[in-house]
Amino acid sequence: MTRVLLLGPAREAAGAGHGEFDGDTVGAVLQNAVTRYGVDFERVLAVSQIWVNGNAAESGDHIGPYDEIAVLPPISGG
Amino acid sequence: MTRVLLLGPAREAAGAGHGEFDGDTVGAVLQNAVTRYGVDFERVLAVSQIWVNGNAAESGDHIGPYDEIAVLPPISGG
Amino acid sequence: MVGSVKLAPNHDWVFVSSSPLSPDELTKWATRPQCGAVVTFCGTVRNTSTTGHDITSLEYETSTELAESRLVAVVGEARSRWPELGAIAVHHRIGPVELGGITVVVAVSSPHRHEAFEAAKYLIDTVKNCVPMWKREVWQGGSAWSEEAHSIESVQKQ
Amino acid sequence: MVGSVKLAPNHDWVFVSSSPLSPDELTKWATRPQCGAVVTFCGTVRNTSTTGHDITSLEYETSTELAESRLVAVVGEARSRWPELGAIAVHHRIGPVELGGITVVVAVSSPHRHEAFEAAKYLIDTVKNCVPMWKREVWQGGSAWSEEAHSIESVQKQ
Repeated sequence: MTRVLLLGPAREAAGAGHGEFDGDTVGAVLQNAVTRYGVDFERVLAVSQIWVNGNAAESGDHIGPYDEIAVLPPISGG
Repeated sequence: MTRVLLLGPAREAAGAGHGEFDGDTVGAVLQNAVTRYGVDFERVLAVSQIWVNGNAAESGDHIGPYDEIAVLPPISGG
Repeated sequence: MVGSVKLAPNHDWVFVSSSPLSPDELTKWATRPQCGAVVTFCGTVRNTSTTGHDITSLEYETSTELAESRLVAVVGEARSRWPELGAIAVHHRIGPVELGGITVVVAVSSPHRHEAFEAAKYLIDTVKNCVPMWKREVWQGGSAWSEEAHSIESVQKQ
Repeated sequence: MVGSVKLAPNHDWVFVSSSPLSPDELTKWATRPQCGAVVTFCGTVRNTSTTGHDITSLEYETSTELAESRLVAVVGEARSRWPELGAIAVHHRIGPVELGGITVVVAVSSPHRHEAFEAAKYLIDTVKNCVPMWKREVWQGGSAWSEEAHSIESVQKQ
Protein backbone atom coordinates (compact mmCIF):
# COMPACT_ATOMS: atom_id res chain seq x y z
CA MET A 1 0.00 0.00 0.00
CA THR A 2 1.28 3.45 -0.93
CA ARG A 3 0.21 6.60 0.88
CA VAL A 4 -1.38 9.28 -1.30
CA LEU A 5 -1.60 12.88 -0.06
CA LEU A 6 -4.54 14.90 -1.44
CA LEU A 7 -4.21 18.67 -1.33
CA GLY A 8 -6.56 21.62 -1.72
CA PRO A 9 -9.20 20.96 -4.39
CA ALA A 10 -8.00 17.32 -4.66
CA ARG A 11 -8.73 16.83 -0.96
CA GLU A 12 -12.13 18.43 -1.39
CA ALA A 13 -13.02 16.33 -4.43
CA ALA A 14 -11.87 13.12 -2.74
CA GLY A 15 -13.47 13.97 0.59
CA ALA A 16 -10.21 12.92 2.31
CA GLY A 17 -6.76 14.37 2.93
CA HIS A 18 -4.97 11.11 2.28
CA GLY A 19 -5.53 7.46 1.41
CA GLU A 20 -3.61 4.20 0.93
CA PHE A 21 -3.74 2.27 -2.32
CA ASP A 22 -2.20 -0.75 -4.04
CA GLY A 23 -0.14 -0.43 -7.18
CA ASP A 24 3.50 -0.61 -8.23
CA THR A 25 3.55 2.49 -10.42
CA VAL A 26 2.35 6.05 -9.79
CA GLY A 27 -0.35 5.55 -12.45
CA ALA A 28 -1.61 2.29 -10.97
CA VAL A 29 -1.86 3.77 -7.47
CA LEU A 30 -3.74 6.81 -8.72
CA GLN A 31 -6.09 4.67 -10.84
CA ASN A 32 -7.07 2.90 -7.66
CA ALA A 33 -7.65 6.28 -6.02
CA VAL A 34 -9.94 7.31 -8.91
CA THR A 35 -11.88 4.07 -8.48
CA ARG A 36 -12.49 4.89 -4.83
CA TYR A 37 -13.04 8.70 -5.05
CA GLY A 38 -14.95 8.96 -8.34
CA VAL A 39 -15.32 11.37 -11.21
CA ASP A 40 -14.92 14.70 -9.36
CA PHE A 41 -11.55 13.56 -8.11
CA GLU A 42 -10.61 12.25 -11.57
CA ARG A 43 -11.33 15.70 -13.03
CA VAL A 44 -9.06 17.44 -10.50
CA LEU A 45 -6.38 14.76 -10.92
CA ALA A 46 -6.31 15.43 -14.68
CA VAL A 47 -5.01 19.00 -14.12
CA SER A 48 -2.80 18.21 -11.10
CA GLN A 49 0.91 17.73 -10.71
CA ILE A 50 2.09 14.52 -9.10
CA TRP A 51 5.05 14.54 -6.73
CA VAL A 52 6.70 11.51 -5.14
CA ASN A 53 8.58 12.29 -1.92
CA GLY A 54 8.58 15.97 -2.80
CA ASN A 55 9.80 15.67 -6.41
CA ALA A 56 7.90 15.75 -9.70
CA ALA A 57 7.01 12.24 -10.91
CA GLU A 58 5.63 10.52 -14.01
CA SER A 59 2.76 8.08 -14.31
CA GLY A 60 5.08 5.16 -15.18
CA ASP A 61 7.46 5.67 -12.23
CA HIS A 62 7.77 2.64 -9.95
CA ILE A 63 6.66 3.08 -6.41
CA GLY A 64 7.37 1.27 -3.14
CA PRO A 65 5.58 1.01 0.20
CA TYR A 66 7.67 3.79 1.77
CA ASP A 67 7.06 6.31 -0.99
CA GLU A 68 4.46 9.05 -0.65
CA ILE A 69 2.56 10.32 -3.66
CA ALA A 70 1.13 13.87 -3.49
CA VAL A 71 -1.63 15.18 -5.77
CA LEU A 72 -1.14 18.95 -6.27
CA PRO A 73 -3.88 20.80 -8.18
CA PRO A 74 -3.17 24.24 -9.66
CA ILE A 75 -2.30 26.73 -6.92
CA SER A 76 -3.71 30.16 -6.27
CA GLY A 77 -1.03 32.12 -4.52
CA GLY A 78 -1.52 35.20 -6.78
CA MET B 1 17.92 91.71 9.57
CA THR B 2 17.33 88.41 7.83
CA ARG B 3 17.53 85.08 9.59
CA VAL B 4 20.06 82.59 8.14
CA LEU B 5 19.77 78.91 8.97
CA LEU B 6 23.07 76.97 8.92
CA LEU B 7 22.83 73.23 8.47
CA GLY B 8 25.20 70.28 8.93
CA PRO B 9 28.76 71.15 7.89
CA ALA B 10 27.71 74.82 7.47
CA ARG B 11 26.60 74.90 11.10
CA GLU B 12 29.87 73.29 12.15
CA ALA B 13 32.02 75.68 10.11
CA ALA B 14 30.11 78.73 11.39
CA GLY B 15 29.98 77.49 14.97
CA ALA B 16 26.29 78.43 15.08
CA GLY B 17 22.98 76.98 13.84
CA HIS B 18 21.62 80.36 12.78
CA GLY B 19 22.40 84.04 12.66
CA GLU B 20 20.82 87.37 11.67
CA PHE B 21 22.38 89.63 9.06
CA ASP B 22 21.72 92.84 7.14
CA GLY B 23 21.38 92.89 3.37
CA ASP B 24 18.63 93.25 0.77
CA THR B 25 19.71 90.40 -1.49
CA VAL B 26 20.61 86.77 -0.74
CA GLY B 27 24.21 87.48 -1.77
CA ALA B 28 24.53 90.55 0.46
CA VAL B 29 23.17 88.73 3.50
CA LEU B 30 25.50 85.79 2.95
CA GLN B 31 28.51 88.08 2.41
CA ASN B 32 27.84 89.51 5.86
CA ALA B 33 27.69 85.97 7.23
CA VAL B 34 31.08 85.21 5.65
CA THR B 35 32.50 88.34 7.27
CA ARG B 36 31.36 87.11 10.67
CA TYR B 37 32.08 83.34 10.36
CA GLY B 38 35.31 83.39 8.34
CA VAL B 39 37.07 81.28 5.75
CA ASP B 40 35.95 77.78 6.83
CA PHE B 41 32.35 78.86 6.47
CA GLU B 42 33.10 80.53 3.14
CA ARG B 43 34.53 77.24 1.83
CA VAL B 44 31.39 75.31 2.82
CA LEU B 45 29.14 78.07 1.47
CA ALA B 46 30.84 77.79 -1.93
CA VAL B 47 29.53 74.21 -2.41
CA SER B 48 26.14 74.72 -0.71
CA GLN B 49 22.68 75.23 -2.06
CA ILE B 50 20.77 78.29 -0.87
CA TRP B 51 17.06 78.08 -0.18
CA VAL B 52 14.76 80.95 0.75
CA ASN B 53 11.63 79.88 2.63
CA GLY B 54 12.14 76.30 1.48
CA ASN B 55 12.75 77.02 -2.22
CA ALA B 56 15.96 77.23 -4.23
CA ALA B 57 17.20 80.83 -4.54
CA GLU B 58 19.81 82.85 -6.45
CA SER B 59 22.42 85.24 -5.12
CA GLY B 60 20.66 88.26 -6.67
CA ASP B 61 17.20 87.48 -5.23
CA HIS B 62 15.76 90.27 -3.07
CA ILE B 63 15.11 89.47 0.52
CA GLY B 64 12.91 90.94 3.25
CA PRO B 65 12.94 90.80 7.04
CA TYR B 66 10.45 87.91 7.16
CA ASP B 67 12.34 85.67 4.77
CA GLU B 68 14.56 82.87 6.00
CA ILE B 69 17.70 81.89 4.13
CA ALA B 70 18.99 78.33 4.58
CA VAL B 71 22.53 77.20 3.73
CA LEU B 72 22.45 73.51 2.69
CA PRO B 73 25.81 71.82 2.10
CA PRO B 74 25.99 68.57 0.11
CA ILE B 75 24.01 65.81 1.85
CA SER B 76 25.06 62.30 2.68
CA GLY B 77 21.91 60.25 2.78
CA GLY B 78 23.35 57.46 0.57
CA MET C 1 9.29 28.31 17.19
CA VAL C 2 7.93 24.80 16.82
CA GLY C 3 7.85 23.62 13.23
CA SER C 4 9.93 26.39 11.77
CA VAL C 5 12.97 25.59 9.67
CA LYS C 6 16.14 27.56 10.35
CA LEU C 7 18.58 26.62 7.61
CA ALA C 8 22.07 28.06 7.72
CA PRO C 9 21.88 28.90 11.44
CA ASN C 10 20.63 32.45 11.93
CA HIS C 11 20.72 33.29 8.23
CA ASP C 12 17.69 31.63 6.62
CA TRP C 13 14.36 31.02 8.25
CA VAL C 14 11.30 29.49 6.60
CA PHE C 15 8.08 28.69 8.40
CA VAL C 16 4.54 27.56 7.60
CA SER C 17 2.43 28.61 10.56
CA SER C 18 -1.17 28.35 11.70
CA SER C 19 -0.55 31.22 14.16
CA PRO C 20 -0.47 34.95 13.30
CA LEU C 21 2.73 36.10 11.58
CA SER C 22 4.88 38.89 12.99
CA PRO C 23 6.58 41.12 10.41
CA ASP C 24 8.11 43.00 13.34
CA GLU C 25 9.81 39.85 14.64
CA LEU C 26 11.14 39.02 11.15
CA THR C 27 12.38 42.57 10.53
CA LYS C 28 14.24 42.62 13.83
CA TRP C 29 15.63 39.12 13.26
CA ALA C 30 16.87 40.09 9.78
CA THR C 31 18.71 43.23 10.96
CA ARG C 32 22.48 42.61 10.83
CA PRO C 33 25.51 44.76 11.72
CA GLN C 34 26.96 44.52 8.20
CA CYS C 35 23.61 45.34 6.55
CA GLY C 36 22.24 48.85 6.01
CA ALA C 37 18.89 47.78 4.55
CA VAL C 38 15.98 45.54 5.50
CA VAL C 39 13.04 45.11 3.11
CA THR C 40 9.93 43.48 4.55
CA PHE C 41 6.96 42.42 2.43
CA CYS C 42 3.57 41.57 3.93
CA GLY C 43 0.80 39.98 1.90
CA THR C 44 -2.53 40.91 3.47
CA VAL C 45 -6.15 39.81 2.96
CA ARG C 46 -7.94 42.40 0.86
CA ASN C 47 -11.64 42.76 0.34
CA THR C 48 -11.77 42.21 -3.42
CA SER C 49 -11.77 38.74 -4.87
CA THR C 50 -11.39 36.71 -8.04
CA THR C 51 -15.01 35.58 -7.64
CA GLY C 52 -16.64 39.01 -7.37
CA HIS C 53 -17.62 38.73 -3.69
CA ASP C 54 -16.75 40.94 -0.72
CA ILE C 55 -14.10 38.85 0.98
CA THR C 56 -14.27 38.48 4.76
CA SER C 57 -11.39 36.02 5.10
CA LEU C 58 -9.10 33.65 3.25
CA GLU C 59 -8.24 30.07 4.11
CA TYR C 60 -4.86 28.65 3.14
CA GLU C 61 -4.25 24.92 2.96
CA THR C 62 -1.11 22.90 2.20
CA SER C 63 1.16 20.10 3.32
CA THR C 64 3.48 21.88 5.76
CA GLU C 65 6.30 19.50 4.91
CA LEU C 66 6.04 19.96 1.14
CA ALA C 67 5.53 23.72 1.42
CA GLU C 68 8.53 24.18 3.74
CA SER C 69 10.76 22.07 1.53
CA ARG C 70 9.82 24.26 -1.45
CA LEU C 71 10.41 27.42 0.62
CA VAL C 72 13.89 26.08 1.42
CA ALA C 73 14.53 25.66 -2.32
CA VAL C 74 13.29 29.20 -3.06
CA VAL C 75 15.53 30.71 -0.37
CA GLY C 76 18.47 28.65 -1.66
CA GLU C 77 17.93 30.00 -5.16
CA ALA C 78 17.84 33.59 -3.81
CA ARG C 79 21.14 32.94 -1.98
CA SER C 80 22.78 31.82 -5.21
CA ARG C 81 21.50 34.90 -7.06
CA TRP C 82 22.41 37.45 -4.35
CA PRO C 83 25.34 36.04 -2.34
CA GLU C 84 25.74 39.38 -0.54
CA LEU C 85 22.40 39.07 1.29
CA GLY C 86 22.43 39.06 5.09
CA ALA C 87 19.38 37.24 6.43
CA ILE C 88 16.34 35.83 4.59
CA ALA C 89 13.04 34.94 6.27
CA VAL C 90 9.88 33.66 4.55
CA HIS C 91 6.88 32.79 6.70
CA HIS C 92 3.52 31.68 5.28
CA ARG C 93 0.30 31.46 7.22
CA ILE C 94 -2.12 28.53 6.84
CA GLY C 95 -5.71 28.17 8.01
CA PRO C 96 -8.21 31.05 8.19
CA VAL C 97 -6.94 34.66 7.98
CA GLU C 98 -9.33 37.58 8.50
CA LEU C 99 -9.61 40.72 6.31
CA GLY C 100 -6.46 42.81 6.85
CA GLY C 101 -4.59 39.85 8.34
CA ILE C 102 -1.13 38.87 7.15
CA THR C 103 -0.87 35.79 4.95
CA VAL C 104 2.83 35.85 4.09
CA VAL C 105 5.91 37.78 5.23
CA VAL C 106 9.28 38.07 3.49
CA ALA C 107 12.16 39.89 5.21
CA VAL C 108 15.58 40.34 3.59
CA SER C 109 18.62 42.28 4.75
CA SER C 110 21.56 43.36 2.63
CA PRO C 111 24.54 45.70 2.90
CA HIS C 112 22.88 47.97 0.31
CA ARG C 113 19.20 48.50 -0.38
CA HIS C 114 19.08 47.67 -4.09
CA GLU C 115 19.76 43.96 -3.55
CA ALA C 116 17.36 43.79 -0.62
CA PHE C 117 14.52 45.13 -2.82
CA GLU C 118 15.42 42.84 -5.73
CA ALA C 119 15.65 39.75 -3.56
CA ALA C 120 12.44 40.47 -1.62
CA LYS C 121 10.54 40.89 -4.88
CA TYR C 122 12.06 37.70 -6.32
CA LEU C 123 11.23 35.77 -3.15
CA ILE C 124 7.56 36.71 -2.98
CA ASP C 125 7.06 36.21 -6.74
CA THR C 126 8.72 32.80 -6.58
CA VAL C 127 6.83 31.75 -3.45
CA LYS C 128 3.56 32.58 -5.24
CA ASN C 129 4.57 30.61 -8.34
CA CYS C 130 6.40 27.62 -6.87
CA VAL C 131 5.16 26.76 -3.38
CA PRO C 132 2.17 24.41 -3.03
CA MET C 133 -0.51 26.52 -1.31
CA TRP C 134 -4.27 26.58 -1.93
CA LYS C 135 -6.34 29.66 -1.20
CA ARG C 136 -10.06 29.58 -0.46
CA GLU C 137 -11.99 32.86 -0.59
CA VAL C 138 -14.66 33.24 2.10
CA TRP C 139 -17.54 35.74 1.99
CA GLN C 140 -20.85 36.16 3.82
CA GLY C 141 -22.71 32.96 3.02
CA GLY C 142 -20.19 31.17 0.84
CA SER C 143 -16.65 30.21 -0.11
CA ALA C 144 -14.72 28.93 -3.10
CA TRP C 145 -11.20 28.17 -4.26
CA SER C 146 -9.57 31.21 -5.82
CA GLU C 147 -10.07 31.30 -9.58
CA GLU C 148 -6.55 32.56 -10.29
CA ALA C 149 -5.14 29.04 -10.22
CA HIS C 150 -2.02 28.03 -12.16
CA SER C 151 0.31 25.02 -12.16
CA ILE C 152 3.08 24.94 -9.59
CA GLU C 153 6.25 26.04 -11.33
CA SER C 154 9.76 24.77 -10.74
CA VAL C 155 12.03 27.05 -8.70
CA GLN C 156 14.90 26.93 -11.20
CA LYS C 157 12.78 28.38 -14.02
CA GLN C 158 11.91 31.58 -12.11
CA MET D 1 2.60 61.92 17.35
CA VAL D 2 3.82 65.41 18.11
CA GLY D 3 5.57 67.01 15.17
CA SER D 4 4.51 64.48 12.58
CA VAL D 5 2.79 65.60 9.41
CA LYS D 6 -0.27 63.65 8.31
CA LEU D 7 -1.20 64.92 4.86
CA ALA D 8 -4.32 63.55 3.19
CA PRO D 9 -5.83 62.33 6.46
CA ASN D 10 -4.87 58.71 7.10
CA HIS D 11 -3.21 58.28 3.72
CA ASP D 12 0.16 60.02 3.91
CA TRP D 13 2.35 60.35 6.94
CA VAL D 14 5.78 61.98 7.09
CA PHE D 15 7.76 62.50 10.26
CA VAL D 16 11.23 63.63 11.32
CA SER D 17 11.76 62.21 14.80
CA SER D 18 14.39 62.26 17.50
CA SER D 19 12.77 59.17 19.07
CA PRO D 20 13.21 55.56 17.87
CA LEU D 21 11.21 54.68 14.76
CA SER D 22 8.75 51.80 14.69
CA PRO D 23 8.51 49.91 11.38
CA ASP D 24 5.83 47.76 13.03
CA GLU D 25 3.64 50.80 13.73
CA LEU D 26 4.06 52.03 10.14
CA THR D 27 3.36 48.61 8.62
CA LYS D 28 0.16 48.25 10.65
CA TRP D 29 -0.89 51.81 9.89
CA ALA D 30 -0.33 51.28 6.15
CA THR D 31 -2.42 48.08 5.99
CA ARG D 32 -5.72 48.81 4.17
CA PRO D 33 -8.76 46.65 3.31
CA GLN D 34 -8.40 47.32 -0.42
CA CYS D 35 -4.65 46.58 -0.40
CA GLY D 36 -3.09 43.12 -0.61
CA ALA D 37 0.53 44.23 -0.21
CA VAL D 38 2.60 46.29 2.22
CA VAL D 39 6.31 46.89 1.54
CA THR D 40 8.34 48.27 4.43
CA PHE D 41 11.92 49.47 4.08
CA CYS D 42 14.20 50.07 7.06
CA GLY D 43 17.54 51.80 6.74
CA THR D 44 19.79 50.63 9.59
CA VAL D 45 23.18 51.69 10.92
CA ARG D 46 25.81 49.29 9.64
CA ASN D 47 29.35 48.88 10.87
CA THR D 48 31.19 49.84 7.69
CA SER D 49 31.78 53.45 6.81
CA THR D 50 32.86 55.82 4.07
CA THR D 51 35.84 56.82 6.23
CA GLY D 52 37.26 53.33 6.86
CA HIS D 53 36.41 53.20 10.57
CA ASP D 54 34.31 50.72 12.54
CA ILE D 55 31.11 52.67 13.01
CA THR D 56 29.50 52.64 16.44
CA SER D 57 26.71 55.11 15.67
CA LEU D 58 25.49 57.72 13.21
CA GLU D 59 24.22 61.20 13.95
CA TYR D 60 21.65 62.80 11.68
CA GLU D 61 21.07 66.54 11.62
CA THR D 62 18.59 68.70 9.70
CA SER D 63 15.98 71.41 9.91
CA THR D 64 12.85 69.45 10.80
CA GLU D 65 10.68 71.97 8.98
CA LEU D 66 12.69 71.91 5.74
CA ALA D 67 13.11 68.12 5.84
CA GLU D 68 9.40 67.49 6.43
CA SER D 69 8.39 69.88 3.66
CA ARG D 70 10.68 68.00 1.26
CA LEU D 71 9.28 64.66 2.46
CA VAL D 72 5.80 65.99 1.69
CA ALA D 73 6.97 66.82 -1.86
CA VAL D 74 8.50 63.36 -2.30
CA VAL D 75 5.31 61.64 -1.15
CA GLY D 76 3.25 63.87 -3.44
CA GLU D 77 5.40 62.89 -6.41
CA ALA D 78 4.96 59.18 -5.54
CA ARG D 79 1.17 59.71 -5.41
CA SER D 80 1.18 61.22 -8.89
CA ARG D 81 3.26 58.31 -10.25
CA TRP D 82 1.28 55.52 -8.57
CA PRO D 83 -2.29 56.77 -8.02
CA GLU D 84 -3.39 53.29 -6.96
CA LEU D 85 -1.30 53.32 -3.77
CA GLY D 86 -3.10 52.93 -0.46
CA ALA D 87 -1.06 54.52 2.34
CA ILE D 88 2.44 56.04 2.30
CA ALA D 89 4.55 56.67 5.40
CA VAL D 90 8.10 58.03 5.51
CA HIS D 91 9.74 58.59 8.90
CA HIS D 92 13.33 59.76 9.34
CA ARG D 93 15.28 59.69 12.55
CA ILE D 94 17.48 62.58 13.66
CA GLY D 95 20.10 62.72 16.39
CA PRO D 96 22.32 59.79 17.43
CA VAL D 97 21.40 56.26 16.26
CA GLU D 98 23.36 53.23 17.52
CA LEU D 99 24.71 50.36 15.39
CA GLY D 100 21.74 48.29 14.18
CA GLY D 101 19.31 51.10 14.94
CA ILE D 102 16.78 52.29 12.37
CA THR D 103 17.48 55.61 10.65
CA VAL D 104 14.61 55.72 8.15
CA VAL D 105 11.41 53.76 7.52
CA VAL D 106 9.26 53.75 4.39
CA ALA D 107 5.96 51.83 4.35
CA VAL D 108 3.70 51.63 1.30
CA SER D 109 0.52 49.68 0.67
CA SER D 110 -1.04 48.90 -2.68
CA PRO D 111 -3.76 46.63 -4.08
CA HIS D 112 -1.02 44.60 -5.83
CA ARG D 113 2.57 44.05 -4.77
CA HIS D 114 4.38 45.26 -7.88
CA GLU D 115 3.42 48.91 -7.33
CA ALA D 116 4.18 48.69 -3.61
CA PHE D 117 7.75 47.53 -4.35
CA GLU D 118 8.26 50.14 -7.09
CA ALA D 119 6.95 52.99 -4.96
CA ALA D 120 8.90 51.98 -1.84
CA LYS D 121 12.13 51.85 -3.86
CA TYR D 122 11.35 55.21 -5.49
CA LEU D 123 10.56 56.78 -2.11
CA ILE D 124 13.75 55.73 -0.35
CA ASP D 125 15.92 56.61 -3.38
CA THR D 126 14.29 60.03 -3.63
CA VAL D 127 14.48 60.69 0.10
CA LYS D 128 18.22 59.97 -0.02
CA ASN D 129 18.72 62.29 -3.01
CA CYS D 130 16.33 65.15 -2.25
CA VAL D 131 15.77 65.60 1.48
CA PRO D 132 18.19 67.83 3.42
CA MET D 133 19.81 65.49 5.96
CA TRP D 134 23.43 65.41 7.17
CA LYS D 135 25.00 62.22 8.43
CA ARG D 136 27.93 62.12 10.84
CA GLU D 137 29.81 58.85 11.28
CA VAL D 138 30.92 58.13 14.85
CA TRP D 139 33.58 55.57 15.85
CA GLN D 140 35.69 54.89 18.93
CA GLY D 141 37.60 58.11 19.43
CA GLY D 142 36.34 60.19 16.54
CA SER D 143 33.62 61.32 14.17
CA ALA D 144 33.28 62.95 10.75
CA TRP D 145 30.68 63.91 8.17
CA SER D 146 30.06 61.09 5.72
CA GLU D 147 32.27 61.38 2.66
CA GLU D 148 29.54 60.29 0.24
CA ALA D 149 28.13 63.81 0.02
CA HIS D 150 26.25 65.09 -3.03
CA SER D 151 24.11 68.13 -3.79
CA ILE D 152 20.46 68.02 -2.81
CA GLU D 153 18.49 67.17 -5.96
CA SER D 154 15.08 68.46 -6.93
CA VAL D 155 12.18 66.04 -6.45
CA GLN D 156 10.83 66.47 -9.96
CA LYS D 157 14.05 65.28 -11.60
CA GLN D 158 14.02 61.88 -9.86
